[in-house]
Amino acid sequence: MMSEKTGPIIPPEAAPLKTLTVTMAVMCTLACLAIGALTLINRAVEQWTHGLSAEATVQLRQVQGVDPDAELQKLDVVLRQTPGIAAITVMDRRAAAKLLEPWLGTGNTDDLPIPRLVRLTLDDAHPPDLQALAQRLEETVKGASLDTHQRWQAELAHMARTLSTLAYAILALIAASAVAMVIFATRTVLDANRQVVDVLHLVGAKDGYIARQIDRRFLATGLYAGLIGVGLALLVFFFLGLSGRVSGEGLAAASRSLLFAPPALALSSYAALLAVPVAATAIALITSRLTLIRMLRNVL
Amino acid sequence: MMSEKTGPIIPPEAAPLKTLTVTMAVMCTLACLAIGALTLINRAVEQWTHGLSAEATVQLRQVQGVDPDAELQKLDVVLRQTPGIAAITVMDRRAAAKLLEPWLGTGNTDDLPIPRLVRLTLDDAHPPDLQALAQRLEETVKGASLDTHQRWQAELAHMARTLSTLAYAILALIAASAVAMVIFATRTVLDANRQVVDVLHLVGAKDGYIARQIDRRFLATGLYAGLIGVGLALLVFFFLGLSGRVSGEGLAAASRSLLFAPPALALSSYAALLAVPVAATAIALITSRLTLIRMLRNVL
Amino acid sequence: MVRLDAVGLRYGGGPEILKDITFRLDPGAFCFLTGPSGAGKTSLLRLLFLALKPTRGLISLFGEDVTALAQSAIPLMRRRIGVVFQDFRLLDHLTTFDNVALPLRITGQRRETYARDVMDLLAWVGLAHQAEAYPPVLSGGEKQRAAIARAVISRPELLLADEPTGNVDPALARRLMHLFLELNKQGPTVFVATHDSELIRQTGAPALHLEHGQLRAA
Amino acid sequence: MVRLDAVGLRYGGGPEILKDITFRLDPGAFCFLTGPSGAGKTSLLRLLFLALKPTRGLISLFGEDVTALAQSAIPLMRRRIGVVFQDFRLLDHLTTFDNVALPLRITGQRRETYARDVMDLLAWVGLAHQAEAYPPVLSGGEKQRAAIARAVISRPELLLADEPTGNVDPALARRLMHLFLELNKQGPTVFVATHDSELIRQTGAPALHLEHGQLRAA
Ligand SMILES: Nc1ncnc2c1ncn2[C@@H]1O[C@H](COP(=O)(O)OP(=O)(O)OP(=O)(O)O)[C@@H](O)[C@H]1O
Ligand SMILES: Nc1ncnc2c1ncn2[C@@H]1O[C@H](COP(=O)(O)OP(=O)(O)OP(=O)(O)O)[C@@H](O)[C@H]1O
Ligand SMILES: [Mg+2]
Ligand SMILES: [Mg+2]
Repeated sequence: MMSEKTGPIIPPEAAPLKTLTVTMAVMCTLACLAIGALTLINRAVEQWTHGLSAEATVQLRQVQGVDPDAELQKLDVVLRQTPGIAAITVMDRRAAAKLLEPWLGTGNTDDLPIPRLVRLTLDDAHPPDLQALAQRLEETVKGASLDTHQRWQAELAHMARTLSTLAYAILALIAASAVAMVIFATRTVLDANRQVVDVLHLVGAKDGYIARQIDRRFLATGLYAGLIGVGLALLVFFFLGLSGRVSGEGLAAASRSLLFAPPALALSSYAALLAVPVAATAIALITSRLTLIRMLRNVL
Repeated sequence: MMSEKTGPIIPPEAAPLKTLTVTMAVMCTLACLAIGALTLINRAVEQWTHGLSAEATVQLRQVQGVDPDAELQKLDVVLRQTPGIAAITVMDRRAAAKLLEPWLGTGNTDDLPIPRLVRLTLDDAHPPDLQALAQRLEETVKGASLDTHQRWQAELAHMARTLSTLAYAILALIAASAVAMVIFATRTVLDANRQVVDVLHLVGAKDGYIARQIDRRFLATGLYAGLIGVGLALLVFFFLGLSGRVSGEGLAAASRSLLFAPPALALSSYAALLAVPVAATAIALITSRLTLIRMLRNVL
Repeated sequence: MVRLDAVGLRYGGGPEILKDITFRLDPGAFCFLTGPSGAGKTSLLRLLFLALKPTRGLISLFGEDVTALAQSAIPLMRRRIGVVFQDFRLLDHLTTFDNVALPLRITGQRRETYARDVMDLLAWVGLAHQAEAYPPVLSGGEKQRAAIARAVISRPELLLADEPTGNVDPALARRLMHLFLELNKQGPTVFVATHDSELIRQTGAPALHLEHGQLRAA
Repeated sequence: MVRLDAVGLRYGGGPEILKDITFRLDPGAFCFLTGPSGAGKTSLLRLLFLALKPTRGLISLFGEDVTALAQSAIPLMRRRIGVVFQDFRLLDHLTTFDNVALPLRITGQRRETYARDVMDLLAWVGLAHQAEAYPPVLSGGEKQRAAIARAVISRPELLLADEPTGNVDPALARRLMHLFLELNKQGPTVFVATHDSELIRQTGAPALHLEHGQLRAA
């Protein structure tokens, strides 16, 4: 007739912990979204700045009364003499015209004096002195100008910095409010069980023993909340990935690239996401334990 | 010696309510950010689509052996004959060249055969049959093509829809989790005060009386949380507004435009933000009252 | 006033605690209830203040059938009954004064109208100096006296007391019983569960004995 | 065993509840404590189980000065003392069995090692059939017996009991007092606060009387 199980020392019905689980799960979802955004921003910035700083473009406008092919020859000579340029690619008319398409339409562009574009691949280790090169080109080749993408780079860097700051601020806000919530929840649990704690003290239980009975729950809460949060965030990325057209750009493509990146990249982004439940568990456990020890010591 | 104040019938120390206040304040901040984003998106979409659908552009490429000015004359005649066009603006060479600047550089463009652009302002009420116009232009004017911006419009609309959906989804998520949190918090408060509620019942208090003692607190909680949330969100917008360059585009400018819009616009966006504390208060009050009434009825 | 007819009670699927209880209390009666620990005295009182529904049988209070009472009528019926709980059931966050005043306060009365009465009653039970103290700092006997004061403050028509003198010394117990008798003379019916046979003897009121679920005159 | 020397106690800024209390209990003693309600009996017992520090004076337990005890040594000292609280202090979410077993459980003992002892003790206090019941469904007397069982389960060297028979009938009270006497014969010192002068008379043990903050032999 007698049950063989002993009951838990702290009552199991823990509504404050349910509230905490829901809240922390939502927080974790948002943290994951912020981390996803950060990953995308960092990855994009890396690609852009790498691509941009490793490249420059020379533009050769047609000047009335000057033979473009002769100028192109001169340009070629100058570039080959410049140290630090790894490769020189002369874009053909079609490629150049394609870049102008938004402005000129897709019609026949044969009869237009499209400027010639020469793409320079720079030697990463020993980049050339671009300013000197620009001056030299201006002096020697008619209609040539060097575009180092530096303005673009500055713009992009500024935008990326703003977005990263925002993402980090959101992460900090979330972490801080998680700590606050765990403190409040610990207090609530302790207040709700003040009588139980009193009795445990009076029959000779040590503070550490009582704290262990309680913060076990917070460990579970943090872990659950974190896992639910990651799951929800992955769902969000997945549906965002579905929502756009398959070949599309922007949010949808970005979400897809997060989910289905090449193994090395995927590993790092999934690791970043899995840091969320780990952090949630750690925050829940450490915060509640510190709060408990401090509060229990204040009771005689 | 005797104090003249009667104590509150439900104990005032309400840790679950503090947790709820913090949580709901964070939720409200996020809701305000989402609403801000929605406002910006809607306003931008309105401007774009209004601007785009009220406009079309005719592009007149230079064709070898054809006098561009004569073709421009022909174009003008055709356009004037078409009903539904409110105004015709021929962009001068400089304006057209400016649009091509990213490609051609800022140098001397006099010697380039820049295509001529003619901007059409359409009659909103009776728009012209753009398809027929396009065909007619192709037949009569050499090198002319009509750009109705329709592809752009579709792209923009799609992006805006995705973003709006995301924002609404976030708002729904926030509202749903707020309801869940209020329910849990109400249960916690009721559980923590089960003995008090029992005694009140036993001395003859009615359910409504008991519920009023409790949900008063939730009203205050919802209101505080909402106001804190709006305040935090305004701070975020303010700092975002500061972060960008004064003449810059993007996030910073957008935040500034939210904060310092012309009176009519500002009114609507501030009203949308103030809906947040109202909604938070309503959610807190109604949810807790319904939960209370249901739970109190289940106690004999 | 109080009429029980073949009342039976079991908790959940357990044994029948009360079997075929039939008795009546006339208006103005004063009656004790005795019986060994666990006999069901508290359960019987719980039936009378509507904290419990009988498994079978009929209970009527003030001439009304309790089992047929609408949910919304229960609070009003409870206001006509004063109860001293065996475990006191004071609210820890209210002062002794506020605890005693609770039955008046929940009917919407204002402090000014009842402050005098409450203080007089506290003085009678010897708690005037503890009016502003909170229950956790009261001694066991002081809590019990506060619980008694709360039960009688609203001048109920029926007063139920469950072991109201278990935590006070014999002299104080007699004093409290005197309060009940005084009150009883002014009209209310009084029904007191107690283990204290000495007190029953001194009071000289009739007693019912509850054992094995059956009630008989002691 | 227990030695108090010129102990005084006041709560906060209130009056002095205990004044110059000086007494000792020898190992193996059995002693009652009486006094009117609010005299300070519970306060005195609280001093003895370290729930309260005296305002002045010296308390020593088992030969150790309690006021000089390190915070971390308090739990170990408390495990040598069994207490029956006036208000029981059972944990509502644990069964009677688990409540009684609590002092053993918090020392890390496993259920197998104590299950027999606990059931035997529950049978002695007449609660074997309620082993799986939770305190909220116990009668007042059953709770009191569970509280007594919890106080004695760990065979404490000092047993403090605060009004341990206020909720049981006289026959059961004698039976419980018999348990205390049995236990006392095996070594422990027993100190019982009670209002029941009949019980003191029957037991024939010495009694101390507390009134106006002063202790004297009754
Ligand atoms: N809510 C409940 N659920 C199940 N059993 C209950 C409940 N309340 C009481 N009991 C059981 O019913 C029996 C009678 O309890 P009750 O409290 O009426 O006894 P009592 O006569 O008041 O005893 P005492 O003198 O010890 O207070 C006891 O065995 C008790 O365990
Ligand atoms: N924590 C506290 N703070 C302030 N005053 C207290 C506190 N605990 C008890 N008192 C007061 O100290 C006095 C003695 O209380 P105590 O509980 O020791 O009395 P007692 O002798 O056990 O009485 P009883 O027989 O009624 O249980 C009472 O007046 C009580 O109000
Ligand atoms: Mg009882
Ligand atoms: Mg006491």
